[in-house]
Amino acid sequence: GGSSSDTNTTTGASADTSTSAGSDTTATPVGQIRLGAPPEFRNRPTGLPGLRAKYGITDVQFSPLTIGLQYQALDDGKIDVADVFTTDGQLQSGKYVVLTDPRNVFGFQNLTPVVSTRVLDAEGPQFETTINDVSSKLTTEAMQRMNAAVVLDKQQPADVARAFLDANGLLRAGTAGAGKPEITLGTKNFPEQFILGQLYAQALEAQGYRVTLKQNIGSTEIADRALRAGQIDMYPEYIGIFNSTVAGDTRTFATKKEAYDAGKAFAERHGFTLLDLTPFTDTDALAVTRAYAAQHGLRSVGDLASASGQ
Amino acid sequence: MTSANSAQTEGPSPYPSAASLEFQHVGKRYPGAVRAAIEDLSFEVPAGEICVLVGPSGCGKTTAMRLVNRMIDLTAGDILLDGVSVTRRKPAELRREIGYVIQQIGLFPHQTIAQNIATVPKLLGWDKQRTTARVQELLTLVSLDAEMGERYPGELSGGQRQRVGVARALAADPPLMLMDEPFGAIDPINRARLQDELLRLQAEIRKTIVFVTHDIDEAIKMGDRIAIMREGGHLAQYATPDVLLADPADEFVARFVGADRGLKRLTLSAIKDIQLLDGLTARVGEPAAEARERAARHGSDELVLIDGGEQPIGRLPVARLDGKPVAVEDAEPLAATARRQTSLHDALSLVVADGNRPLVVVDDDGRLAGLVDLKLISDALQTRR
Amino acid sequence: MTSANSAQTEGPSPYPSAASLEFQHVGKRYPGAVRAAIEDLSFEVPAGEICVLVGPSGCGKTTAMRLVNRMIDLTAGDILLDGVSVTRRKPAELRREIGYVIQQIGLFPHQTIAQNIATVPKLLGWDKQRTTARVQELLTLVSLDAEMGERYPGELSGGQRQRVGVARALAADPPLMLMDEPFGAIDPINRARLQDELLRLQAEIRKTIVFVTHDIDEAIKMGDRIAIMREGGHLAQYATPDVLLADPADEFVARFVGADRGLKRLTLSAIKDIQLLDGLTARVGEPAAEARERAARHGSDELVLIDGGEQPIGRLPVARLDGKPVAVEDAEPLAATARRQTSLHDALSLVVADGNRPLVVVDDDGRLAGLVDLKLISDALQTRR
Amino acid sequence: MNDFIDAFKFIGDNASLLWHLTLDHLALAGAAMGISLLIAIPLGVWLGHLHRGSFAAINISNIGRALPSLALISIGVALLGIGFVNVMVALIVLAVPPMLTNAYVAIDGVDRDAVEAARGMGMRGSEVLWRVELPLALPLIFAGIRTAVVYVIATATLGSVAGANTLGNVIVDQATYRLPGVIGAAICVAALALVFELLFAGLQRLVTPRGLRSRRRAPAEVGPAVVGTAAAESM
Amino acid sequence: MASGPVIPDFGRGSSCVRDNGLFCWGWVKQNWSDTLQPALLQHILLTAVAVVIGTAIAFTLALAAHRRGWIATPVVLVTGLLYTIPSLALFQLLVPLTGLTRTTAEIALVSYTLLILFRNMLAGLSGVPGEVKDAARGMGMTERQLLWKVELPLALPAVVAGLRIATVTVISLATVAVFVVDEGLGAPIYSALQQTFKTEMIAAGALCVALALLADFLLVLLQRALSPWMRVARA
Ligand SMILES: Nc1ncnc2c1ncn2[C@@H]1O[C@H](COP(=O)(O)OP(=O)(O)OP(=O)(O)O)[C@@H](O)[C@H]1O
Ligand SMILES: Nc1ncnc2c1ncn2[C@@H]1O[C@H](COP(=O)(O)OP(=O)(O)OP(=O)(O)O)[C@@H](O)[C@H]1O
Ligand SMILES: [Mg+2]
Ligand SMILES: [Mg+2]
Repeated sequence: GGSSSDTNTTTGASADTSTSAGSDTTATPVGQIRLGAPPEFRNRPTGLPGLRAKYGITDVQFSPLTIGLQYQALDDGKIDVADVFTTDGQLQSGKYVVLTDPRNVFGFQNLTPVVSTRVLDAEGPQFETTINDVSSKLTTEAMQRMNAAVVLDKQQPADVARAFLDANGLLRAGTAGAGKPEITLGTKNFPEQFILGQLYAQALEAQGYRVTLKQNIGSTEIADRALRAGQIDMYPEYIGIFNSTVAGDTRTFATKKEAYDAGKAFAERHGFTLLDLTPFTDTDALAVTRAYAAQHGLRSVGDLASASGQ
Repeated sequence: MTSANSAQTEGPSPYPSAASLEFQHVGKRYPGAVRAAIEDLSFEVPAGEICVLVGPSGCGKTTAMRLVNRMIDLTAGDILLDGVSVTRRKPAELRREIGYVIQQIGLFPHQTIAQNIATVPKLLGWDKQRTTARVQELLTLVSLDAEMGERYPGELSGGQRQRVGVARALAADPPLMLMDEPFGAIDPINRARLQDELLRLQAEIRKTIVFVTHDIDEAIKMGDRIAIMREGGHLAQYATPDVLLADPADEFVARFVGADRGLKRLTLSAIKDIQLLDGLTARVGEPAAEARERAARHGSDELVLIDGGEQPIGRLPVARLDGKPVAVEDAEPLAATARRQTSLHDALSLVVADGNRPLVVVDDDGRLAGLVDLKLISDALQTRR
Repeated sequence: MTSANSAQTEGPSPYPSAASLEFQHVGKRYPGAVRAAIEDLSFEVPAGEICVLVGPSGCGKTTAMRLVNRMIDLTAGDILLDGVSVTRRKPAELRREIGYVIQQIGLFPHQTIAQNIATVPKLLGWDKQRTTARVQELLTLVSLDAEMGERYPGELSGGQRQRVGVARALAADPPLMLMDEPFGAIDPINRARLQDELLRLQAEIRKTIVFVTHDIDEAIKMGDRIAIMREGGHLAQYATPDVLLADPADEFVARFVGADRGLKRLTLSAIKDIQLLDGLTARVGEPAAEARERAARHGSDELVLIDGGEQPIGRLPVARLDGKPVAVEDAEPLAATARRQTSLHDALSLVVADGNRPLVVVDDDGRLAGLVDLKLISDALQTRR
Repeated sequence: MNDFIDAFKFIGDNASLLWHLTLDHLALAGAAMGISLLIAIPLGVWLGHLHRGSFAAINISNIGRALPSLALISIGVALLGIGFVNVMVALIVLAVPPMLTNAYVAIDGVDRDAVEAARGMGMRGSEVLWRVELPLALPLIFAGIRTAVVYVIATATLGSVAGANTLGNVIVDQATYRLPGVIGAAICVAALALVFELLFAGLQRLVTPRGLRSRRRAPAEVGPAVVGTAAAESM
Repeated sequence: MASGPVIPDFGRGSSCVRDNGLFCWGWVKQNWSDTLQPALLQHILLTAVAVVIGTAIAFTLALAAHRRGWIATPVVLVTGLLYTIPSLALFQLLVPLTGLTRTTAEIALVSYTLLILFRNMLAGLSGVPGEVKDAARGMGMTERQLLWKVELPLALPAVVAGLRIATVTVISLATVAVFVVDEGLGAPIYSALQQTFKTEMIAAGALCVALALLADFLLVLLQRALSPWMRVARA
């Protein structure tokens, strides 16, 4: 599965360092784990309950943080372990180690463009292809790098997207979109979404489609309402969130495919379509500082559990 | 006899318009009030006179006044302005034709003095230069320099504000002025000044003025006629100051005007209003016999010694007249002298202070005009019924 | 002779303490002011007397007063309280021993009348019941009923507040009271009432009082001594009201006390202060000859007819006395009668109003006390230098 | 509309979460208010007693209001890092001005005649302050406190974007709690603010000396004081 | 996968930006025209609209209350209630009714101006001395003339004072509007917060403060210009 390979790549980067770390320092035990995450992490299955169930991590001092502040908190030493997203640009800084999640607590959050089926038909097959071509290039590494460029280097999402599409030959001009109805593309309210919006929009425009981009329309629900209300024709959503929030289906899926199929099924019934998943998954993950990882010899969430004597 | 402030009703007036005012069985009960503030009030103010309403607090003075320009509406009777009922007029229009000065003045703090004065002319839609001309005229009238026009009320003294208040009320040359305790809030010294000023002004403009006060002395000083009111707007007496002081209608009025009403009455007239004693003089150098003989003829035991220029030198007791011709050193110096415009009140004061000896009166050029003695003064009081 | 408000300095006082006050070459220049508000002021107030500071606005009255209790500090000279320099005392302590009434009263709106009055006693740490006792005492003293004690200042009339202000200043029985235009803001009628009240009070408590006003009549009425001040705190004259009116030191004072100072002086004394004419009476039924003979003896052309009860019936012109015994119908009715406590000012008024004929004075029981004529009155003025 | 129904459902279901957040919320507000009181009231009273620094004292409240709470908190994050302390500091900065201004205006505005009389009767500076100025100024001072309390409780909500725990956590995290959650939390915050507003309104009436109750104080007067008093009584 | 993505160099930010320095001028210059300036303009627009509408409403209410006294109490109660609701909450409470639109933002902002403006306008109108009104009537002004020639001019200082407070308040609160519309200076502040990007927080925050202070200052000038007599009265 692409997703597992993705996780490997990330942690692979950290793995070698931690081996070296592990070789010369003997892991010292962690006391109570100071974990920072969005408030709801406390009660949602893909949060503390999951960690407790699958890794037996119980002794946690939990400090709720709004998204975006975890890295600051790690840097300030206010917390030891942060709940992050696997595609966060900050992870590119190399300051942090993402702990692998072999027991799959956090599920799958590969991205799928949600499109109103009606529009999809109107726009013709080329439309779908164009979008899927873009999606297929979006690996975790790529997404992290682009996020980093925007979040850390303050590059404009539009420029970043253009550069990426260009480098991957996705801007080659076409005429497929000529005369096709204009479509409205919405994105949710955080940087990764801005980038995605730009990626799809520019790729489409290159093919001659007329696209209006509505950035930052808000949370999943808002986006979902907007789509049903026809205010937007398409927006990029994460399969896990789609299932839980839009479809209200909170099962944990064994594989990425199961999750995707569940989502697709629901979508069909409600008049929209989920296009291909991206390689990258933007799941929650536990990250620690490189130093902390080295000190306690951490690679996976499991290590964390044992290191904290649990 | 004429009264000291009779100037108000003499000579040609530059202003044509002064209206007569008549209260006809006027009654006013405030909504929700148990008893009427004014029950049945009737009196008439001839055009061009000052009528002072005076009485204890709460007797209905302000009420009566505000009925005239319909700040409040009467509940009985009628009020005629130049024979026309005020109830027939639109309040706003009526008020523009009636000058109104309230105790707290109520200048507009956000407008310059000039703008304040120009209020009613503006309301009446006078054109610009007529208004400005009028404002200048009024400033001089109330003796404020034109420069003041640009100031704001906040920059004026209490007295100056009062004058502006009067000027503003006069702006449209109203035939009737209502003044509710216009000097109530001012200290005695400036108060007297403003009173004199208003009298001087009235001598010029000759308006019909209704003037409210609860100070009887102010009433006596200002009024051609005084309406003494008591609880419930009853008219205790309505008469000229002189009559009021001469014979008060009842106990209430008598107490209100004061035990010294006799002396107060004297403030109403001046030396010039009475016939002076003369002939009681001796010239320096004339034979003693002549002088003594002249004194005897007047049944007086002293003469006034005058010099060649008729200037009084001093008193000459007949006793001092021995054989020699009359000489300067025979005279005793004069304690005080009076002028023709000195009020009889002050004259009496001087006489009494000088042991009841006749008071020497001089003309403006300092020449002897005659003598005043106690008898003349009290006679004045007798004759003035 | 003694003055009408001499009561202030007679009889034993229930309150021991009254301090003498002395200004010694006092000077005060306000910081940043070009000229001194007070340049060189010296005068002395004997213990238990009322000293009135009077003068035009801005002459330094308030300043002089505030120097005493060190609300402001003097820049030259010294002020002695009972011979001790105030500069030697701590201001706060000094002020607790000096009653201070400011024009605006300045009651504490958040405290009841009782609490207001108790302020200084509390500061001095009096015990509870002594304080409450004192408060009751003071409420009666200024004639407010005890019930008032529980009210708040907001619930009192202006006049009542004034009294509370005085009571509060008196609370700790201070030997010295400072009163800055205490009645300045009150209408003439209530003002007179409060003045009389304060005089009555002073007759009891006999404090040393420094009283500021700019109304000369108030000064004359209230003061044992009057300090007339002019610009820059100069003392134009410092004397008893009588002397002040009798011979003003200069033109300024003369103008300030007014042209009718002679008459004003008469307000200072009452009929009881002078020797009345007697013997000028005729009894009903007595032989005409006797009466005529008695009149002739006094060189008078009329007598007062009295009945058996010594009650005056009327005037009896000698001319009316024919052969028959004196009869009631011979008498002319009396225009007016006076009582012993009538002031000479009012007496003169009555005499003059009655054509200078002698005024009949009766005792409280209505029996003839004697007669007052012009001569007696003006003699009173002569003798009082 | 049924969003609101869901909102109340949410409140019911998450009572304990909301309750804990409420406690955190109040802890934050309380801490900020406590410190602000210690700074603002003494300073304002002292300045007012001396009748000094009126310009500063009166205009500070407007400047204080000019500081956007969100901006302040974010700048706080930049300078102090995230969390309780930063937000508390921000809240203090916001709470001090209105209280300071009111305290100043209140004391400075005490009837000069009363103060004059007090001095004249031999009260020392401190006695004048305690026996006359403070009692008379108390209602207005309290108006300032009330203003600040409500303001702080309201603004604490934003604390959650800077890592402090408040009811705002729910409001700013729609992703998790969905719209009903957000609205539910909003309702709670509004209620909380209102409760305290009323509470302090009551207290204010309590501390008003009886002698003053009859004469009601105009909310704002023309003149420079307006900015002060109005400022004080608003927000 | 054979065709793994080619990842180009996206270009790096200045070192200051990369390690999130306190304040990076370079970034501000770079992003002025496409981030800060538009946000600033939007902010000004948001504020202006809110204040203008608020003034209109408050004015109408104030006039009504001035004529019929009883109106004042209910109005103060309602506007006071709106005022007490924390901005973050109010914005969210409106979402179900008016959605995530500019309208929502404006409604909330306007509702915050009402209390201040209404109270100051009314205070201004009822602050006109009785004797002045009496004199005006006595000189034959109609009620309408009295209102326009006397009462309103005299109320102006109080009104403008209210305007100052309202404007500054709105400028501050408009930042919170970001939770409903991605407009105004709140947007850069909030996104910076999410990325804990100090420069942007400080820059946007400072802009907001500056805007508020400037607006306040301009209104003071207006106040001066509109009430020349106040100066002399104070002098
Ligand atoms: N607006 C009003 N409503 C009810 N009663 C009133 C009103 N104005 C005056 N009164 C009552 O009418 C009576 C007369 O009042 P008015 O003001 O005319 O007396 P005044 O002679 O002017 O008293 P002052 O000398 O104190 O001005 C008083 O008893 C007063 O209480
Ligand atoms: N605090 C002050 N600072 C500077 N100058 C002052 C001060 N108080 C009074 N003056 C000046 O000192 C002089 C005397 O003032 P003071 O108040 O003693 O006069 P006053 O006789 O009490 O006047 P009024 O009768 O109006 O009360 C005046 O010229 C006044 O301007
Ligand atoms: Mg009246
Ligand atoms: Mg004075």
